[in-house]
Amino acid sequence: MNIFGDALNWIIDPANYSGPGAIPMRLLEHLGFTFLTLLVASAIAIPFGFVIGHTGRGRGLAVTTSGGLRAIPTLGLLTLVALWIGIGLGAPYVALTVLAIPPILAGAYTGFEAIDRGAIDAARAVGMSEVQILTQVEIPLGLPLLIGGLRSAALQVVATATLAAYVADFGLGRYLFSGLKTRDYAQMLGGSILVILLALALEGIFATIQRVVVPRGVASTRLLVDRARPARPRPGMEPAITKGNP
Amino acid sequence: MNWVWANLDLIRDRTLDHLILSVPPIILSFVIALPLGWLANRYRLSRGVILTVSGLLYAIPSFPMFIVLPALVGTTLRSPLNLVIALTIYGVALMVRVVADGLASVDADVQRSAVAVGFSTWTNFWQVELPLSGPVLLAGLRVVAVSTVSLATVGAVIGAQSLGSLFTDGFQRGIQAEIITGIVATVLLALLLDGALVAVGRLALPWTRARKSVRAAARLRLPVEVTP
Amino acid sequence: ASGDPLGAGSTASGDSKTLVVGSQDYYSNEIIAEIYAQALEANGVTVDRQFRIGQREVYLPEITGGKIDVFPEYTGSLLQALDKKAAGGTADETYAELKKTLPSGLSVLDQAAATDQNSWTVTQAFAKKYNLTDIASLKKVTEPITVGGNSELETRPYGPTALKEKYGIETAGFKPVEDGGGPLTVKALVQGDIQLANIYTASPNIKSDNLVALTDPDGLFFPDNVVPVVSKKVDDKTAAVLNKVSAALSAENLVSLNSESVNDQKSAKAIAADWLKQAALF
Amino acid sequence: MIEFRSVSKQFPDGTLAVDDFSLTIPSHRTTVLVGSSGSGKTTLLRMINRMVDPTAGTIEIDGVDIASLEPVKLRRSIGYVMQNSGLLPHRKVVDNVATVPLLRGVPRKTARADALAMLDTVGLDRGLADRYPSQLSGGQQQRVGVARGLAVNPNILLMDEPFGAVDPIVRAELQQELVRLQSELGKTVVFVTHDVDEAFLLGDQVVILEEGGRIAQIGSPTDILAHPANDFVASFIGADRGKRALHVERHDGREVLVDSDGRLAGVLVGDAAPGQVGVPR
Amino acid sequence: MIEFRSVSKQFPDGTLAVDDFSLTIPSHRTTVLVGSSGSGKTTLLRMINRMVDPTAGTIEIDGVDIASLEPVKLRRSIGYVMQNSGLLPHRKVVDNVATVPLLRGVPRKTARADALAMLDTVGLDRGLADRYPSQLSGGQQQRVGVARGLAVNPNILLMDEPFGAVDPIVRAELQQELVRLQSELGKTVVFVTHDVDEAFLLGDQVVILEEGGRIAQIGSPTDILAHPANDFVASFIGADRGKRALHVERHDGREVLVDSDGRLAGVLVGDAAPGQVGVPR
Ligand SMILES: Nc1ncnc2c1ncn2[C@@H]1O[C@H](COP(=O)(O)OP(=O)(O)OP(=O)(O)O)[C@@H](O)[C@H]1O
Ligand SMILES: Nc1ncnc2c1ncn2[C@@H]1O[C@H](COP(=O)(O)OP(=O)(O)OP(=O)(O)O)[C@@H](O)[C@H]1O
Ligand SMILES: [Mg+2]
Ligand SMILES: [Mg+2]
Repeated sequence: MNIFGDALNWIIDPANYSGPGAIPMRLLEHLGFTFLTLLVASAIAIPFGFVIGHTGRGRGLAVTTSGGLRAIPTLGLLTLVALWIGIGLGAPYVALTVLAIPPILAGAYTGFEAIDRGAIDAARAVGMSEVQILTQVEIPLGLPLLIGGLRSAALQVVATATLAAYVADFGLGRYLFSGLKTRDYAQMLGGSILVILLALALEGIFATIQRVVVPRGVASTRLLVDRARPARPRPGMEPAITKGNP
Repeated sequence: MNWVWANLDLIRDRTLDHLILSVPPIILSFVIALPLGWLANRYRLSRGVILTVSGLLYAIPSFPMFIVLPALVGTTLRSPLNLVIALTIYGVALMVRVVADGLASVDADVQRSAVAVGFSTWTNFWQVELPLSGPVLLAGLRVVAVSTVSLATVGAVIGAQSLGSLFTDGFQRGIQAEIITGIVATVLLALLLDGALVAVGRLALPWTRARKSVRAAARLRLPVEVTP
Repeated sequence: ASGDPLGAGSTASGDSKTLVVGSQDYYSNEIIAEIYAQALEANGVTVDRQFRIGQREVYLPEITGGKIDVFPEYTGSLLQALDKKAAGGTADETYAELKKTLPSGLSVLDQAAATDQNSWTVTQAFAKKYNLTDIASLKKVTEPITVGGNSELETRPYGPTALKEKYGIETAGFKPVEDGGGPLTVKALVQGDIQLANIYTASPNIKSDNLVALTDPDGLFFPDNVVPVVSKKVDDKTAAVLNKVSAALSAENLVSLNSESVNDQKSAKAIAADWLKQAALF
Repeated sequence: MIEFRSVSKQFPDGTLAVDDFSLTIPSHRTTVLVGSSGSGKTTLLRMINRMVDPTAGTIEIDGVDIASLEPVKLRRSIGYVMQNSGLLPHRKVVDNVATVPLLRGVPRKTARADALAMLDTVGLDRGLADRYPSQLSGGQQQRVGVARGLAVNPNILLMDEPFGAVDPIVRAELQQELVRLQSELGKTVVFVTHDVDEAFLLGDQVVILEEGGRIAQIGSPTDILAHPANDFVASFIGADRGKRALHVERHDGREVLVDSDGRLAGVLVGDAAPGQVGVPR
Repeated sequence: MIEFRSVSKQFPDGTLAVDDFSLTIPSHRTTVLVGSSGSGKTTLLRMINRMVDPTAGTIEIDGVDIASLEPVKLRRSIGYVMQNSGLLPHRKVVDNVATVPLLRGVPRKTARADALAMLDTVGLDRGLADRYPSQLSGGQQQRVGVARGLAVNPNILLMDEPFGAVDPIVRAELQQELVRLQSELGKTVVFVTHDVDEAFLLGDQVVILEEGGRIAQIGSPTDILAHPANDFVASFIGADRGKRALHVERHDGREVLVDSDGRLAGVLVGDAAPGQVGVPR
């Protein structure tokens, strides 16, 4: 595939690293856009997720809503909002925030739901106030799944943020559009590869955060469980006996 | 609303186009993800590789995917097959992890007892692991269905007719009603497929309903009151 | 063949009795294609409509590959797409050059008077303020001019660079709006996000949004007259039908057809039928 | 002293979990509520620390109506131990034990030192202090649960089937440990179980409950065993299954005790003093 | 007859779960393996149906070395019942019972009819046949587990702590039921438990295991109870905790039996016939 070779050449071509629209600047724009989108989506989705997870109420509604939000075609929303508010970053922000909300919301409420009810009940029984239960029990225990939600939201936003270039001189999507329209496929593919690399980097970062925020005690449970089921039992193979001697 | 009434057959045609584009990828991604997820669940090494690669597939922006794919698989740009393949790739990317997690979620005791009474690896997979991971698979499939329906609209940009055509056309002509119709119809179609999957799930996984009632009862057992 | 991702495949029909009529993924082009189709049907030709086949990069390989028999095109744009170094000129010169450039197996029939070409467009207020009439008069503008249009405009021979080199007009920046001079571009112009935009002359927005398309006496833009591109399957009798349509299609016609689509939200089918009836060609 | 006066609890869904229940729980003694599943034991217990508020009647602790007390504060003054320990999985053992003192504002250092001492009290090695609950065995977790319950030096200790989930051998150990602890500490313990053996071993006062928290019999274990108040009690304590009706059989020249199901219960050792081993070596 | 000949099992991680174990398990009798957690009971049991293959030694069933048999086929010919029943949650009760016959190719209709009959055998109402396991109580689930184990009419029935997870009352019922069943069917039962009482009730032959599958004592329940082979056995069967050393105390004019911990064990009823209630009403 020589166009892939061309694309790599395009990426390492020093000419693309200076002047307006240089690769580093586009990368930064893209990253900043992704970050801000996640921030706004989190500000909306996390409180809702907390409430749903905490009270156990409204889950059905949340599932349906986030299903519905997931179904909204980003391109359609982008053009519609752009028609209302004009060119610039406003419309991409709206469209991508809508895209980012469902995974974050799901992460938030599953995170809270997954917490052992017994632990919360016990916390209340020993005299924690509702606020203390939230901050000392629910948030630390729910965080890993919440970060997981943010992680998949980040992945989607990075990939889809290319659409921002439809209505603004912005981000890595510029390479895709101008490459497409001028049939400069090296540029278009190169831009895509950059997007994928950026997504890869974000994946790595979020995976690390996720590992760090898993409370130690919970992490070790998982380790124990993992070790306890090394493989599925197979004929002629050793059984997976779950009883460990702690 | 006027625009909708005046263009009912257009909406119907695009909805059908859309269904034809989005249903095969949903089914295909399930079928393809099954062995991959099984591999990922079974061996530690393959797990890392398969899950990372499939995660990355999801990071490919849809636009260039649609453009580059024909070069790789030799279809025409405009061919619906092209779009079906692209959507399948996204679906597989989502579904592989779900399958791996679903298989991992099957109670180890149950599996062990199945082996103990004489299930072979093959029958164990089809008769025990697969049905028992059903609820997780269904949940994943629902996400795949909804996002596939949504993504299929992007095909309009490269000339594959779908509900997405309503908003490229509406956009060019400045008819907001048409764009909104396109979005609403997409969402409805997604929810419809989602509902169909839930219904299929109810039929295919009858025991989950039984369990739910028990679990609800178990949850009630602890006298709870949120006293401030 | 896989070096070019846009290489032609094999989807169109090979049935000798039906003609495949295609169109761009653009409402105005679809209307013209629909007119062709209805005209052909009125004359006993079976038509297979394959409309809205994306942009030129998608459909051009299919036309050159002989998968589509009739396709409404625009002389200048098609010429440039086929030959980056084309000379262009007046409408007739462009038409003649296009005929020579077309790959074998393809031909163009008569061109219509209707044109839908690129233009440099400003708002009426802006035009009044600086007394703008033609492109060269942009030099009089004292405020910074931000240009808007599809991203490829930036590098096109009539783009901002040409303005500077040919007329010494300084532009202040380029804002890409990827809708091909559509409603977003118009909105940006009206809102003052951009001062100068590339908008098609047949766009009904020029009238409805009080815009002024600056005249182009020097032929900066290639003329873009509407012309059917046809394959060998189109015989003389059929060609005569299309030529009759082209002869009747005036520039004003095209604007009003577009306006019916945009402002009255009529479907291409209805617009085409009405026009054919009015023109009483068959 | 804890007093239930005509207490009822109807849940919002209509379930009448406790119906007109009255009971006096003496201080410094262990009172065991025993009854089958759904008889309202947990509900009764959780009314004492206001995890559940009664829909009728009043509950007094040392003469004070608890409805007048602030729930969170009340709870911090009462020890609570539940099945599956209810430990916070993300906190180390020592921090779990120190939870309530910390909530009460005890300085971190003091709280931790006290917590370590409390581990000694419940017979846990201090070396386990820095582990997480998931790294302990079920029995060890329950000990930590008890330590947490005792950490604020409460007058009252509520225990809801605390040993229900551990295996029989560990369970026996924990029961012995509790007997020892209680003999030292003399708390007012309210203990819930559905295991009659456990109730008889631990309870100074045993309350046998039927559906809806109705009291079938109150008394000391021997009272109840010797004089079951009615068929329900007799059946509940296993008298009618013959489990408690032992007779002597001779095997290999030794007298063994066998219940009426034929199950070996032990050997008869005349008047052996408690704690003395009566089995020949 | 099942024979273990110098069987050892070392797991890949180095754990020596079973070390040079030899035992003869007689046919048509119940042999109970009893020992504390980790003593290798499960490992031994699972070697019989080749869920685990020994690293040394051989196991023979009726003179045939099982290493020469096809594992899947072998398993289908041996009943297996485990804790938490191990039922397939997605199959109705009747289909669970019919699992192995169906795997063996018995026609669906026959298998289901047989399964229904088997429900009768284990004392389950046929009305439960169309429920899912999750809709049954723990005790009912275990009965289904037993029914499934018996469905192929196996000569050998392996039971791994089958009643470990149900509450004491139901547990007693299930034990009685098993005694009754076994008296009718006379299978070769190998039963694993860590509950000594259960072992003594069910076992014709009881094998007390130490760490690594070392045999501390083999014998009939009365043998073991009357003559514990060593301190370990004495301690394990509770003799040294005084749990089995009962003496008579008088309460309210009634003789009650008390163990050396002061726990009430029952009342003495002279020579009451088994099954007769010995407690005054
Ligand atoms: N939050 C609630 N809402 C409705 N009903 C409840 C609630 N909590 C408990 N109940 C019902 O109240 C009754 C008594 O419940 P409770 O938990 O006190 O019983 P229990 O004796 O503790 O049982 P177990 O031995 O199973 O723990 C049961 O019928 C139960 O189903
Ligand atoms: N797959 C395995 N890999 C490594 N070690 C194992 C494995 N299975 C069991 N063991 C170890 O072998 C020993 C015996 O285990 P086994 O399960 O047979 O004991 P058990 O007597 O059944 O105990 P329990 O009463 O807890 O069920 C234990 O130390 C256990 O940790
Ligand atoms: Mg309870
Ligand atoms: Mg075991």
